[in-house]
Amino acid sequence: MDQTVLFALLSLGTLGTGSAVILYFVAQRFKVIEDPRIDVVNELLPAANCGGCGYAGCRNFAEAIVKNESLEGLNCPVGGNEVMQRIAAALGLEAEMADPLIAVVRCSGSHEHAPQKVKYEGASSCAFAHNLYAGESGCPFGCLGLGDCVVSCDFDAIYIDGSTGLPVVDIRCVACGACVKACPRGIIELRPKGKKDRRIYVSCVNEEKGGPARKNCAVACIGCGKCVKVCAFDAIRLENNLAWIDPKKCTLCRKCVAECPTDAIHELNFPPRKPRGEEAAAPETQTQLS
Amino acid sequence: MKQLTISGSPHVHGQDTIRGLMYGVVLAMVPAMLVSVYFFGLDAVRVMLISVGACLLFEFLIQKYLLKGPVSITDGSAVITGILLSFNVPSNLPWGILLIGALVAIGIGKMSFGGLGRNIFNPALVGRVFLLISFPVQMTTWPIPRPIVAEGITDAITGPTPLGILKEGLRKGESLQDLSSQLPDYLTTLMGNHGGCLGEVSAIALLIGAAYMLVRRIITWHIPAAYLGSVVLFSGIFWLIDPTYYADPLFHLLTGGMILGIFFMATDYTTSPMSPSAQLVYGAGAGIITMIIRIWGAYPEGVSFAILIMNAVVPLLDRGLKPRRFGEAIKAQ
Amino acid sequence: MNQLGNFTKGFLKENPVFVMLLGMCPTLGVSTSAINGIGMGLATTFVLVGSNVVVSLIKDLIPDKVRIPSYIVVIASFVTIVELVMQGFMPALFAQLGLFIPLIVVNCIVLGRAEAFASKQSVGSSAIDGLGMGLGFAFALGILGSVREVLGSQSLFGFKLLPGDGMLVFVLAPGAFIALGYLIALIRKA
Amino acid sequence: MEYVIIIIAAVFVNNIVLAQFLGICPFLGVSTKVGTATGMSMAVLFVITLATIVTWLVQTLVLDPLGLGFLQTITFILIIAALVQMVEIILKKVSPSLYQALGIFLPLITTNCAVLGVAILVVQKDYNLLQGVVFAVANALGFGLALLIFSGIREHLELMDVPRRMRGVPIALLTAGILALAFMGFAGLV
Amino acid sequence: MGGVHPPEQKLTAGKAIEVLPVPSVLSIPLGQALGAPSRAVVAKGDAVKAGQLIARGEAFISANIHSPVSGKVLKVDEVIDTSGYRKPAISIQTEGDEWMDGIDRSPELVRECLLNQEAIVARIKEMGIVGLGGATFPSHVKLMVPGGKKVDTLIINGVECEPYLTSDHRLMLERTEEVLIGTTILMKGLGVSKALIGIEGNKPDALEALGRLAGAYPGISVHALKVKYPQGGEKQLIRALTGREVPSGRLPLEVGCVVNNVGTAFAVYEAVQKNKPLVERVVTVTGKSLTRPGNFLVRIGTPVSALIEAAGGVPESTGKVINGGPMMGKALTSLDVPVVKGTSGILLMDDTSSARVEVEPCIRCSRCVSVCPMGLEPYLLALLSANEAWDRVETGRAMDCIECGSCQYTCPSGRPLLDHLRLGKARVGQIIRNRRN
Amino acid sequence: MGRKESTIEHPGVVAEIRGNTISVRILSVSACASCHAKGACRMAEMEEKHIEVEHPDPQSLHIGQTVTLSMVERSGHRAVILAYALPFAAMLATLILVGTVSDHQALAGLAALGILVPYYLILYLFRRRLSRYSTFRII
Amino acid sequence: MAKRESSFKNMVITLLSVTGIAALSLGGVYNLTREPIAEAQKAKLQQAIGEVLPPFSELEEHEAMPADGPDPLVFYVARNADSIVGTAVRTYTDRGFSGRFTIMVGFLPDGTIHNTAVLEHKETPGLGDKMDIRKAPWSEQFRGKNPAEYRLQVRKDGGDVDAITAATISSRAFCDAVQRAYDTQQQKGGEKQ
Ligand SMILES: Cc1cc2nc3c(=O)[nH]c(=O)nc-3n(C[C@H](O)[C@H](O)[C@H](O)COP(=O)(O)O)c2cc1C
Ligand SMILES: Cc1cc2nc3c(=O)[nH]c(=O)nc-3n(C[C@H](O)[C@H](O)[C@H](O)COP(=O)(O)O)c2cc1C
Ligand SMILES: Cc1cc2nc3c(=O)[nH]c(=O)nc-3n(C[C@H](O)[C@H](O)[C@H](O)COP(=O)(O)O)c2cc1C
Ligand SMILES: Cc1cc2nc3c(=O)[nH]c(=O)nc-3n(C[C@H](O)[C@H](O)[C@H](O)CO)c2cc1C
Ligand code: SF4
Ligand code: SF4
Ligand code: SF4
Ligand code: SF4
Ligand code: FES
Repeated sequence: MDQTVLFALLSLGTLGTGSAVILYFVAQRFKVIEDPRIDVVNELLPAANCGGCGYAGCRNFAEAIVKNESLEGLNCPVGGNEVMQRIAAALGLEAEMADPLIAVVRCSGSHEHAPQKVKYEGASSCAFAHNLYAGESGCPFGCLGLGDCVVSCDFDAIYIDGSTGLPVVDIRCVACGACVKACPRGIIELRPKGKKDRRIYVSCVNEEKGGPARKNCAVACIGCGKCVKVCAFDAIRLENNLAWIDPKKCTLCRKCVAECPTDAIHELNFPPRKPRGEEAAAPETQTQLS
Repeated sequence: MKQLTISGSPHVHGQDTIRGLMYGVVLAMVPAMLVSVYFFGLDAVRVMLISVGACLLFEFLIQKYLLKGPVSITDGSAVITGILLSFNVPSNLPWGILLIGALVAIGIGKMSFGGLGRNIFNPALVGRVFLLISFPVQMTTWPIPRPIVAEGITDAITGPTPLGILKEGLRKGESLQDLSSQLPDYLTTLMGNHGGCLGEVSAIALLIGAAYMLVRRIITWHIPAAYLGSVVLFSGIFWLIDPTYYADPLFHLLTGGMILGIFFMATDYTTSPMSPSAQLVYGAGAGIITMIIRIWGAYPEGVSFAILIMNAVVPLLDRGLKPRRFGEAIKAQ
Repeated sequence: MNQLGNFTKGFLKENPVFVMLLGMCPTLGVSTSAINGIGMGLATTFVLVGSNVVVSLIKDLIPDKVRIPSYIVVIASFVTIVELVMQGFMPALFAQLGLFIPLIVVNCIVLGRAEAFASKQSVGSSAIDGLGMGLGFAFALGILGSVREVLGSQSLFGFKLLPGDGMLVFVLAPGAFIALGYLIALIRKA
Repeated sequence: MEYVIIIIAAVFVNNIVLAQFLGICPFLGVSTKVGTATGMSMAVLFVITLATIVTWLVQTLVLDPLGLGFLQTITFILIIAALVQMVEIILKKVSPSLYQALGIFLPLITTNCAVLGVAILVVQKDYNLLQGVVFAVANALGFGLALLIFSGIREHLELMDVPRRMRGVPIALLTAGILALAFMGFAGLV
Repeated sequence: MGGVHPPEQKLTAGKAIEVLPVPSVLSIPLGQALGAPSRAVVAKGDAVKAGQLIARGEAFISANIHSPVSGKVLKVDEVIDTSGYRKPAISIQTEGDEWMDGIDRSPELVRECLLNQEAIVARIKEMGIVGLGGATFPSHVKLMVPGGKKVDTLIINGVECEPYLTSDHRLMLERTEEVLIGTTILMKGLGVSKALIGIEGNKPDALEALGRLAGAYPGISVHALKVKYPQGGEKQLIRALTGREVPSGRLPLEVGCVVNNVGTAFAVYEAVQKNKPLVERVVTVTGKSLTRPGNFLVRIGTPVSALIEAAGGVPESTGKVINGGPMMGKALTSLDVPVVKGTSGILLMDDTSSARVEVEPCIRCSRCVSVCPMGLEPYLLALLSANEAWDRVETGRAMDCIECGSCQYTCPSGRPLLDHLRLGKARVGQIIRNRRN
Repeated sequence: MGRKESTIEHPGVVAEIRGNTISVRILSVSACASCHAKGACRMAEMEEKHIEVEHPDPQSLHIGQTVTLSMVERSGHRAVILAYALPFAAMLATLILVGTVSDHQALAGLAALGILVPYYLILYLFRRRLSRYSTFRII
Repeated sequence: MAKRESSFKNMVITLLSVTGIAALSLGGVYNLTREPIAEAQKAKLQQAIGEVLPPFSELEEHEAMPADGPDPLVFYVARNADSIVGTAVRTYTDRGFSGRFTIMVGFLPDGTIHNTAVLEHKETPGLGDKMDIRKAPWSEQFRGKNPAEYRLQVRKDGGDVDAITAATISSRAFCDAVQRAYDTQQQKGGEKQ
């Protein structure tokens, strides 16, 4: 054998053994191999890093899923059931089916219904305006229209409608909840999307008594309680002069909508109403009930 | 009574506006512009027009078509960049190169960072240094000033800048005394009748503008004073050590765009620090780096590089040298 | 993923330089001209393919805890081979690429591929993966090199496109950063 | 004087990051927090110095006498990898609390191309040990300087509305480019 | 350090204090003083006399409220406050002008104070005196120096550095002796022998008037101060007069000072010497287009609209009505809101003069840094606040900001710096409170 | 009011609870791994470390919970000085000293490496003192 | 096949064998490339000498210290039969823009410069590197000049050499190197040492 090769063999061999010894001790203690399933799960996640799942980012969520060994209570709102199912399949777990949610803006104090009384100038920030004053219409609960929610949305799913001055949520919404956190007035709520996107909700968060509420806004909930009475499913709760419809109980029968004297209850994506008296027999209602 | 307006306090606003300040700077540069036209003739006008026009145009195009945001070319900042860029090039620079300079200044130096107020580096200097390194020949061929009144407009002859003469001479091993015959005297450098960029020739015109900016409080004294002071100190020490090899402080101050740099470029708001103490350090640092480059570096003048380097340190200075906080000096009794 | 996909993803979708931002040092350091860039890219490709193949061959023989050092040895061997061969047969290019040839060892693309791909896949797909990634790297370096060459010296692959000197900055260090910055901005999905 | 020249050259004129393109990954990766950047620079200073001494000794005491110069790459990389790990083990043994504090404060120090590159350069330049160490220290300082300046800039830019496409790596590269441009002013200092 | 100099606009400096007629209905908010709201001790339908206690301040930092008029309690309910939110308040229908017994309403001077220290503090507390310099901090609390602290100086704040406002100025001119006697009482209440009265150099008449009489009051000296805003800020004033700097996050007590407004001194005089609770105050009603701007002695609870009526009615061009001065005052959403103890002025501004300038990017001109009297970096804090980097807002000492508005006033880019800072302060305050718990 | 100091934060997972001492697992990643491509480039540069933290209310935590550790930045700097800066200085000093005295380069190099042994030994002797400095909090 | 367990023995064995195999194969490759590498290095020198001198048949090599430099110059005396065709001098300068560069200068027996070639340099690409004939024709001006009457200085310094634009420093250094070669050649270049 060539001398050079011999030397090479010797010195590299020594070195190799040396590093083996060092690495043995290193490995003994703290070398970790990240659970490869984290990568798998991470790949399946939508990489929106929006935090809607309650974790700092998609990867943290993936870690949590793998560590948890169960999908209970874990949900990626962006990917929805589809993604959760795929993750479940990949990990051999059961996915919980979550009702898809969507952000709902509970204020109808448009320029028309709640006329502007004062003009605001200053930082374009609802949070600041909320600390400063009651709002341009005078309603201390209503939307300030400066779009903190819009800024917070990573999905461009919410925008301010110029004609009403109110935010509108569109179908891109993945229910990440960022806007809910951003709104200083707690106007936005995540509610089930509903079958065929049909939803009924009280579009107001004003807790004032009827009089004052009405004074600032024509379509405020005045806490009269008529809807509570008319609801056959005990789905409506009245607290602090404000009605709230529990989506778990609501059957979308739409009785309350008609009953509300201020039109504060909104229905979305329903077919036009049939003449009065027939609605109890409407086929949609039937399917909803079953 | 109309609708009431509501907003947080304060409910009144001072006189200063961006436009007011920016056009104030432009006004302060007018004397130097006039002198440059006097010395370099129509060429100076050509260079200034192309430079300012190109800066405005590129800013407009980028804001409108690339960033698709509001267009704010009227705020005056691009005009300043344009004028300063033209002040930093020789008057015979081909227009193509000038366009590249403007594109680099505005496109790379300013808009890539998001535009006014967000850039780290002085845009005009980014453009200038980019050109200097890219086109060393064209950027260092200096026409000799020939007052239009005296000669009319002819093809200019070229010649070196005072600092160029100095650096070359010293490299050849000549002493300052040998060189003094070639170097312009102080009066000439003060008035501007020597080779150089448009804006580095006449110290007096620049000083008039600087005084105007100081009086109108467009700029504060901190950066210029520290810059000036450190240059004088640094060059003074070396001059005292060996006056045959090191030029005197006044020579350094009056040549190589030092005045332009000190008062118009080191003071750029966006790229200079915020607190007075940080401004002093910034100015002093720029002065020292300028002198290091001038004395030991390859380039005869170092103002542009020094300011750019200090620009990079500004975030650290801002972070480390805070304004004196109320209640900090005197500990609780 | 099919073999073709394995091969092509390195070019744009998972381009190691433009998209994954790996191996920045050689990318910036040797892309002064198109030829240098491609030369470096090919050298890296050789190391990638070679080490990927060997790693996937021996993957089951290696205990987990010495995986990394073993891979390093394998990779370093291939690098040394490239070094010796280039020195012998392409001395001019070797002189140009200089320090960056031995530094292929620490190029994250190489170790990353060995670790993330070859240690799990078959020999064939590892080779193809290595080839794809390597060529993607070469492709990126070639593009950056071309841009810098065209802007910096108004030539491409050594052929003068226009008389004159071009913008020297692009031959020098600052131009490398600036050109790469804009290329990445251009290619990334905004 | 000789050492002064080595230091000025390595820190300013041929800055390891801005002119030689070594250690770009950590430069782009860690440099968003000033505190971390200073810590990181210190750690790199130590590791580079240590690695330079060891590799120099190996080169002059083992490789050169045995005519094994061609094994440089492979031995250096193994040595450096092992050294970095060893420092960690020792620290952990010596003072767990120190080790824990570092764990939170700093990213891991790795065998990146800066460490390997400096070790190889020292040999290439035929430096004796003292020169080599001075060179290594100067380069580490240059690395630290670049990292520090850059972390400040990045921290600042994070609050700015940088255009979407330019955010992150592109603007970082661009800034590095302009910084390199500015540093060219030091050309000819040595 | 820092400061700006906005145009002074003291239109009403020469207008003597007029007594405003008592309105027929008043509403008196329960949360007038800094600290916890007071609790109503009257109910709907009760008859009250002027000066009668109608709400008691029960918390440590809280103040009593007395009826400013005689009449009947209409309701104890909510009214819209200055910001448009509803706050609890007592509404009273005026009937006659019958005062509680023991209240001396004659203009006669009572120089000698016979009460001892505790009695003075107790009287001030009972009479519901709060600081009239703007913060409405219950005055008796300031006089109760906690053990271990040593106060050696009382400072009387006659700076009135806000443009437009002149109520303190008039008070110093027209009730000079009363202010001085009030000061002596405060000194006694605090147990100090030294009082410094600080007045900006732009009020030479007040300086002269007080200076002339002060000689008769041992320990009191009057000082002219440089004209700049916010010279009247407590910490700035203490430094200007004593050279001491209140450390960040601490009270003036820390440097042995207590600061009171001249109006407070006057109210203390009336409370201690005349047994009169704080039921009226001097309010400047001003604005460039007002026909009859002036200084009025107003009962607390009077609607702002009545006040403006007395000054000539709301001009057509009015765009903003401000409770306070242009630098620190609060814009009103409605003119139905009542005057409260802290109302020092009502300022009507045109659309044009109060409109915010167009917001442009910060050009880092550093003007805001150089004018900030607290040595903060408003541009940075505002930026951090907009980026929701609350921890850095906190380490940047946003909580030191006195909300003087100098930064926003001076910013050439028209940036809403103080808006962002206020938000930052609110959030950081919350975070700090959470951390404490 | 305690003034807030700059802190460093790091996510971790509760691994063990022993009385009031919580052991938190953190993943330390390499410098380059903070770039977003770590998925593609994951070499050995990831390590798990265990950090011991005192917690007043261990009941509120459970094993596997994600927590954030926070440490005052200053103790990070101090750790860097002890772990890296001082040994570096010792190394350099020895090298120069031995190098100039003996004029034997290899010897100087070996001595410089050798000085690390006593240095770390000293550090070891002081480990109890040192542990006082680095304090972590769970937030 | 199952992964091997990470026992100490296994690890040592694995690493030993991996490094062993690596060493063997590298040694092999090294032996294979040793020749070509040496060839390549020699070829470069040969080529340079060929470029700067007229055709020759024999070459003889010796070193000489210059009067004003720290390191020796290398002289390659070329002969055809017995007559000296010329001498190639491997010379250097430390006054380059980026430090030392080495060039080869070929002198005819009468001292006339036949040609020059750049061996190694670190001058700036695009500026200083124009002294390399492969980059620019600048160095052609030296051909056929005899430093006895041709002043090896740039025009700026009063010589006869046109400097490379914007690279006067490199040009000056180039002249310095050529001058050193000429001087040394004149003094002791002819004879062997
Ligand atoms: C919680 C709190 C406690 C205070 N305690 C005292 C005190 O004990 N003594 C005192 O002189 N002032 C005290 N102050 C009042 C302040 O020093 C200051 O006078 C008040 O906040 C109004 O100041 P301004 O009008 O400058 O904002 C206290 C203030 C606050 C908010
Ligand atoms: C920016 C600023 C400006 C102020 N200007 C005045 C002023 O001009 N006159 C005044 O009496 N109080 C002024 N104050 C309030 C004082 O800080 C302090 O609270 C007051 O003098 C304390 O006295 P009081 O408790 O009797 O109100 C100002 C406060 C701030 C924050
Ligand atoms: C980045 C950079 C690289 C340079 N490279 C060279 C070079 O390779 N050769 C050189 O002579 N000068 C070089 N220079 C120096 C300048 O071009 C110098 O001004 C010039 O050599 C002297 O001016 P002149 O040749 O125009 O008379 C360089 C300067 C810089 C900034
Ligand atoms: C006092 C002052 C100095 C300025 N100096 C420069 C300058 O040197 N270069 C430049 O491009 N713009 C300058 N500007 C304009 C503007 O601030 C600059 O382009 C910003 O850096 C753009 O963000 C200056 C503006 C002012 C007010
Ligand atoms: S609208 Fe709200 S909930 Fe929907 S995606 Fe946007 S931020 Fe998330
Ligand atoms: S819904 Fe809330 S956050 Fe959105 S604009 Fe209205 S007030 Fe602002
Ligand atoms: S930051 Fe606060 S204290 Fe400073 S100037 Fe602005 S408002 Fe005044
Ligand atoms: S005054 Fe305005 S523009 Fe100037 S630094 Fe402050 S915030 Fe920026
Ligand atoms: S490639 Fe150089 S540090 Fe990563």
